[in-house]
Amino acid sequence: MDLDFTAEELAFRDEVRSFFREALPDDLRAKMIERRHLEKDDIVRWQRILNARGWAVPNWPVEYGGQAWSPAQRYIYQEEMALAHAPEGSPFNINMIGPIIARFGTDAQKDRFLARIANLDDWWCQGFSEPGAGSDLAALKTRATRDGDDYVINGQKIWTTQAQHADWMFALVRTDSSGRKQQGITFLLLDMKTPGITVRPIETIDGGHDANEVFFDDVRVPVENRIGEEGRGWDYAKALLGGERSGIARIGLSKERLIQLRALERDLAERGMLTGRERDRLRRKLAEVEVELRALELTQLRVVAADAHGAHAGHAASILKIKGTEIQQRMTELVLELAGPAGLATDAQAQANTAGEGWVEAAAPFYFTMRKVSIFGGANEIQRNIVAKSILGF
Amino acid sequence: MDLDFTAEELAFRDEVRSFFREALPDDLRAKMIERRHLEKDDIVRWQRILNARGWAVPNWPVEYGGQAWSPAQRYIYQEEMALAHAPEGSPFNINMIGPIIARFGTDAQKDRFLARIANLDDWWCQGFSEPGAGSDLAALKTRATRDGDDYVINGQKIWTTQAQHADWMFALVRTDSSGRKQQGITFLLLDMKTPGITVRPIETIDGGHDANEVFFDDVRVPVENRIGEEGRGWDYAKALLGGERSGIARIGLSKERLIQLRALERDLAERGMLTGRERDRLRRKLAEVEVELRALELTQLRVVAADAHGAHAGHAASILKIKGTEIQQRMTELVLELAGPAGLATDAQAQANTAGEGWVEAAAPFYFTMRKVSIFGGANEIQRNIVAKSILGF
Amino acid sequence: MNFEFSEEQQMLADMVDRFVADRYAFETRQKIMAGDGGWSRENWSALAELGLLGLPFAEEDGGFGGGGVETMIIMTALGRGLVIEPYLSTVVMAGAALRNAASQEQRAARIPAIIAGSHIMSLAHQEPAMPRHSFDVATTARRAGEGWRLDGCKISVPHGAGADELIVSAQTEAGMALFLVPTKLSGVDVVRATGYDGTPLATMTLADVALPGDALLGEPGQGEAILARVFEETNAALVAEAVGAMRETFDLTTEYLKTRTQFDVPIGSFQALRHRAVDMLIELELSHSMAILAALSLDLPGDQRRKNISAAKVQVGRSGRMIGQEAVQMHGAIGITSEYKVGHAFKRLTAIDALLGDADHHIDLIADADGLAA
Amino acid sequence: MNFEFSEEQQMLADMVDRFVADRYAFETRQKIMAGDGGWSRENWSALAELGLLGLPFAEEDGGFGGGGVETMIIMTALGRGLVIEPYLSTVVMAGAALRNAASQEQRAARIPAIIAGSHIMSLAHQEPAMPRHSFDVATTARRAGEGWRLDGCKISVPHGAGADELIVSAQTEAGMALFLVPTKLSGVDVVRATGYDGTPLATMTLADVALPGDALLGEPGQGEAILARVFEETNAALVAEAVGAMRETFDLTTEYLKTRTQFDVPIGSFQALRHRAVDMLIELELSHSMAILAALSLDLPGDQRRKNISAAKVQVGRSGRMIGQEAVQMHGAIGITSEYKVGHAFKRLTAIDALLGDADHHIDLIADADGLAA
Repeated sequence: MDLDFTAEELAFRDEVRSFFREALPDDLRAKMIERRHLEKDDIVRWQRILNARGWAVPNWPVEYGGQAWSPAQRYIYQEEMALAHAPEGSPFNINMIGPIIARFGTDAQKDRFLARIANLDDWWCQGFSEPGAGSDLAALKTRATRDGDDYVINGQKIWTTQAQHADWMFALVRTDSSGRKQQGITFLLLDMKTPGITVRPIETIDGGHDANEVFFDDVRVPVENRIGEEGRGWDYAKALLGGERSGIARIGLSKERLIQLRALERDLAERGMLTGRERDRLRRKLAEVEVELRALELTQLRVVAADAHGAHAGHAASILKIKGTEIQQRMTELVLELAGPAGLATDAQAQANTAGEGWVEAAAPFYFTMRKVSIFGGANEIQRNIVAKSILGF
Repeated sequence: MDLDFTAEELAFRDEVRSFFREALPDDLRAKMIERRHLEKDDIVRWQRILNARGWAVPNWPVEYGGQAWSPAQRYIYQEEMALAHAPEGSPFNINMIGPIIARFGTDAQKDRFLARIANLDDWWCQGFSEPGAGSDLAALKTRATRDGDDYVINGQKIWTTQAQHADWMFALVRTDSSGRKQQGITFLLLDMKTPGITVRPIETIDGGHDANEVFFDDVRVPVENRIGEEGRGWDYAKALLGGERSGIARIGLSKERLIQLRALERDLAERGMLTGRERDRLRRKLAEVEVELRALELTQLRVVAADAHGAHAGHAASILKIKGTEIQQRMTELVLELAGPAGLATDAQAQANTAGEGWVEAAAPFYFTMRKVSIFGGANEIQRNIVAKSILGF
Repeated sequence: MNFEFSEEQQMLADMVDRFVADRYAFETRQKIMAGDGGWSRENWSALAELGLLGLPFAEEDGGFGGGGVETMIIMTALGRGLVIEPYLSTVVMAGAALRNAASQEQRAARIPAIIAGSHIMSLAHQEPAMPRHSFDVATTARRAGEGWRLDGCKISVPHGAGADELIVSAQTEAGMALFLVPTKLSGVDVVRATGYDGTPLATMTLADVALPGDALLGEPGQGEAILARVFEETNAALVAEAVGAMRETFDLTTEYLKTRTQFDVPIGSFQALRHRAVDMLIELELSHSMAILAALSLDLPGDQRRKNISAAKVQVGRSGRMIGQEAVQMHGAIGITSEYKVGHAFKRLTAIDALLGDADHHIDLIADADGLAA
Repeated sequence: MNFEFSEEQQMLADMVDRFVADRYAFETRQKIMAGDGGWSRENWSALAELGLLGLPFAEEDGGFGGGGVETMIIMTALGRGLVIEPYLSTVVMAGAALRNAASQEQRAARIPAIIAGSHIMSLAHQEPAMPRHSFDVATTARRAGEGWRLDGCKISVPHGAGADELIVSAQTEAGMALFLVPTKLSGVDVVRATGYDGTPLATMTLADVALPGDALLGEPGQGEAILARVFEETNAALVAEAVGAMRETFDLTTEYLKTRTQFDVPIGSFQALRHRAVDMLIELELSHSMAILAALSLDLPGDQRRKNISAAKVQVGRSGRMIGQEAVQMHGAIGITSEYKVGHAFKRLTAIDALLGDADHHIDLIADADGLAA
């Protein structure tokens, strides 16, 4: 038993670290540190830098551009990326539709899409959630009716992240309503330029516009854009959702934030903005969350190591997700607490109020937007249901 | 709107306060302050002092020795009793079986029992819980079969508090298994000296022996000892359990404990047993719990006032119970924290360890035993079920 | 001991509830916020016509002589509606400064106009790089003949941009003092910002602003004492507002639990959510009790008054966070959209905790005072 | 990075698990506790025969040279069984003092006997009226010729009553020092008490106790440094023991949720309880991870070692309380009876938090050190 990385892993970490340090454009780093909004172009730019290095899609099969990294290497890669303040890239492209097409797609689909997904030539969005089907994903109602070589789609998706940027959508649609609701779901790829698709932005409480409604009005999708068999979409979606375990707790991100929190606390204290007792209280809170984060990191590493040995605890991903999101949310509370009443103003003018400290006006939006991490990607209630079933057997 | 007691209420409070101060024997007060175990005789002695004053059973109808006090007066009485470190007396006698007999008993039962209950000539225990029926009280299986003028009882009760002292038990027994489980339950009064009754003590983790199992082996109970009608026992039990709302949160008790906690903290600090930062931390925790206690006290007073106006929120008692027990338990955590590692030793020898500070060795048993307050009297989960049904309607 | 409203208070409650119900549907509020200035002068006039702007002022000043309970009634209703108009700034906060420290002439020149709805005021105290609970302002006021010259910068002034006059804290040679500063004066620059809770804020710069002698509120050196009192009254009002926002949040959440279906049943049938809803209700009821305590404490002696109001602020700080977060979580994605009221209530509850001392700060005050008991 | 046991470690784990399974059924434990002395010399001999008492001692001292992981393995298993024998006192705590500070002669005179199971030792440091995390003892050691004279009173000495020899902290002119004190010596009085967790404790008084020169462990003035190291090793062991007790508690609770029926269904079908059981599992897994961290930190440089062990103690302090309280609550009344294991695990978890610095204390240490990072 030991917690040390091997010499090879350390060498890999150094390689990744120095690459990130050199390759990440300064303006992107600055935006990330101040938690400012990233434009689509920012993400694309970075993804292409990674792709040129061969690291855009390390989790994919090697034949499609992936890296045959060990779980430890993937963990290191993600951690270093976060600590370097590098953007994460599009999870829809990298973690979701890419692996799905690589695993379940036809050769034609692979040829057509995979390289463009990796290079972010096509920006993908995920069409799963519907107004009547949130945590109960399989209750979706958007219908696809076969008409010759096309499916004709009518219905609505909601909470579609960054659909406003998207060139393509992967979507679950209902092709059959006769059986159990998990049956009769089909997995389709939609060109977002297809006539009949309307995207309506949804503003979120942090002032952002990442979420959208997407309406389908007789949208025709060629059958060749179907993944796998008709009616088996639920299986493909489940494969996709259960896929990634080494990054789900977002340890690297939280570590980077903790470093920032400590620096902010020190800075405020040095400038006389905190009383001794306020400082004492904040430092205790930081220590509390750091202990939890360290414990979660080690738990994550245990899962990573078990994965490397081929041992899988079915509910591990859910536990990592629950605690990881709780820690992320706890940290946003602490940022908000550090900002204090000066954090009330969140628009451009606020900049003037806080001597150019971008983090102050970003604190509250960050707190508000991060409420979503315990809702999206399988709400924490759903994760608890999964774990409970696993430990109780019913 | 005002929070002041009326002049009459203030006069009443003074009267109660000076009575408690003068009438409570010093040895009892000392035992209570150090949370030492009270003997049966201690409780009996105090109850008779109260009874002599006419205050043993203030919640009963006046004709049986009660006082026609307003809810505010009852609240004051309970609060003063706690602040005076007076024992609470037997809830089974005073709050449960007395009111039940007064309301549902025959004249013969009233004549036979009520005065003796008030004077604690008879010590009563409650035979409700069974091994297979905890929170699901109505699932009880102890059978009573009619045989001439007797019921013949077979079965078992459990968690019977102070059955070892009891002269009588009021019990729920099953006289019919054919319908819904709430039906077919009968409410009986059992002389504990009846042949066939065996009491086995259960030791609890605080080292106490308050709980018991009680076994019935062909125990004959005359039909005249039945309360009300056969098969309607569930209704009488419900009337009993929903009865008392002004004391359920035990505010007075918690206030008295908070005063003690503050005194202990000050004393330890003065003797150099706490560092400045430990002190700061403890004082913050005391302030936190005091705010909650004050909020609960005012909530209790709102309920008391609404009761006086005849307005009843059905779930108010459950809310008071949940939060009241949480605060009581929180305080025992703080006592334990104050005791520190010196609180490890809990027996007589420990006395030598802590310079005669009885509270130190009592801290841990108090913490352990108080886990029961969220379990007994309708577990907090059951209380939450009740409130949820009330607010959601299903 | 009496928790019932008087007949007049009940009429007041009904009136302000009706105002919110009739004029403050959530969609209306969103339109008001998106409009010029971020709040509605029309609504303000309506509040004036109802007499609500005069409530806490003395009868001799033209008001109705209302006390803490009346303000609690109004603020609770405004909290339910997430009302964005400058009631807190003008009537409660600036109003408290006038009530507690202004001369008869100063009051006569302003309070009737406030009551009529034609004079908007607020308080400008917070500064950049000022410790959060400090009275130690960098803004200066120099004697200049009969009058004063002010220099400095104020931030996060609630409703500062639409205000006619701001009460500004500044250092004089004799200690901190408060000044009445018309926003139209030369040298005053007010730039609008927006709070995350929708409150229009302002940044105010004062560059050698000339004020007459009667712009001084109270005496030099009295600023801290006046502000402390103003903050107490404001906190009592904020606590009541929070209770209104919490009750609205709780009602919306239970309604959602009853009507939203997942896995073919209402989500309110899931026991984990049911129990959490009960915990929300408990927090709400405790907060409600503490809002009453705060309202009834305003006339108590200083020490007990301060402690009670601190305790109330602690309770709503803790409860508001819990209720806001839980409501959002139980709603799921809809809870974090700007198109739904719960997210806005969550933001306002977050702001209320941050304003004038968060729960942790007030716990420290209580701990320092050896607890709540007298 | 490797979280697998070596083959030898796995064999050790299997062996000690089997010991607990075979000899430490809950009813057996209760009988042992009720018997003379409160623990079983027979079991102690069995542990000696299995070689477990020699595990952490160096091979040159007759031990097996085991490290933190081996102690973690043993303590986790003992924690599951709530084993009451003096492993922690003798092998971990007194053992650490001998390993870290004793001369070759001192070790040779004791460690083989410890390994053989014939020498019981413990540490006597705590005193009445001593601040809880202090090294500032009132017990004194005066030079007397070649030897020493000790006076003082020690409390809460774990397994002190059954011990053959106690390591006693005392003030000398040159600072605090540790002394090896046979309990049979004239002037030594050891009176048994009982800890709420079942651990036999003792109060020890020393009245002009004469000790030879070689009773001194290390040098005068080194006592604090030695004790600090001893407490670190003990805390790492306590953390592992806590994880064992938590896992047992969790397993018993999930078993109860599956089998206990109320309202005609297993109580594990109630979602509120299901979700709380999941939170227990999360706490357990986090604690397990931190026990590994503590075990692997014993050979790190001082600063990082101390912080990691403090972090682990924080985690098990918090998790142990949560798991213990929740397990009792979900069991209902049976959870607080002495006849059922869960209540005893709850008590031991409570004691572990209280021993050698509770979670709050260790959080302070981490905060003072600017966090866990090097």
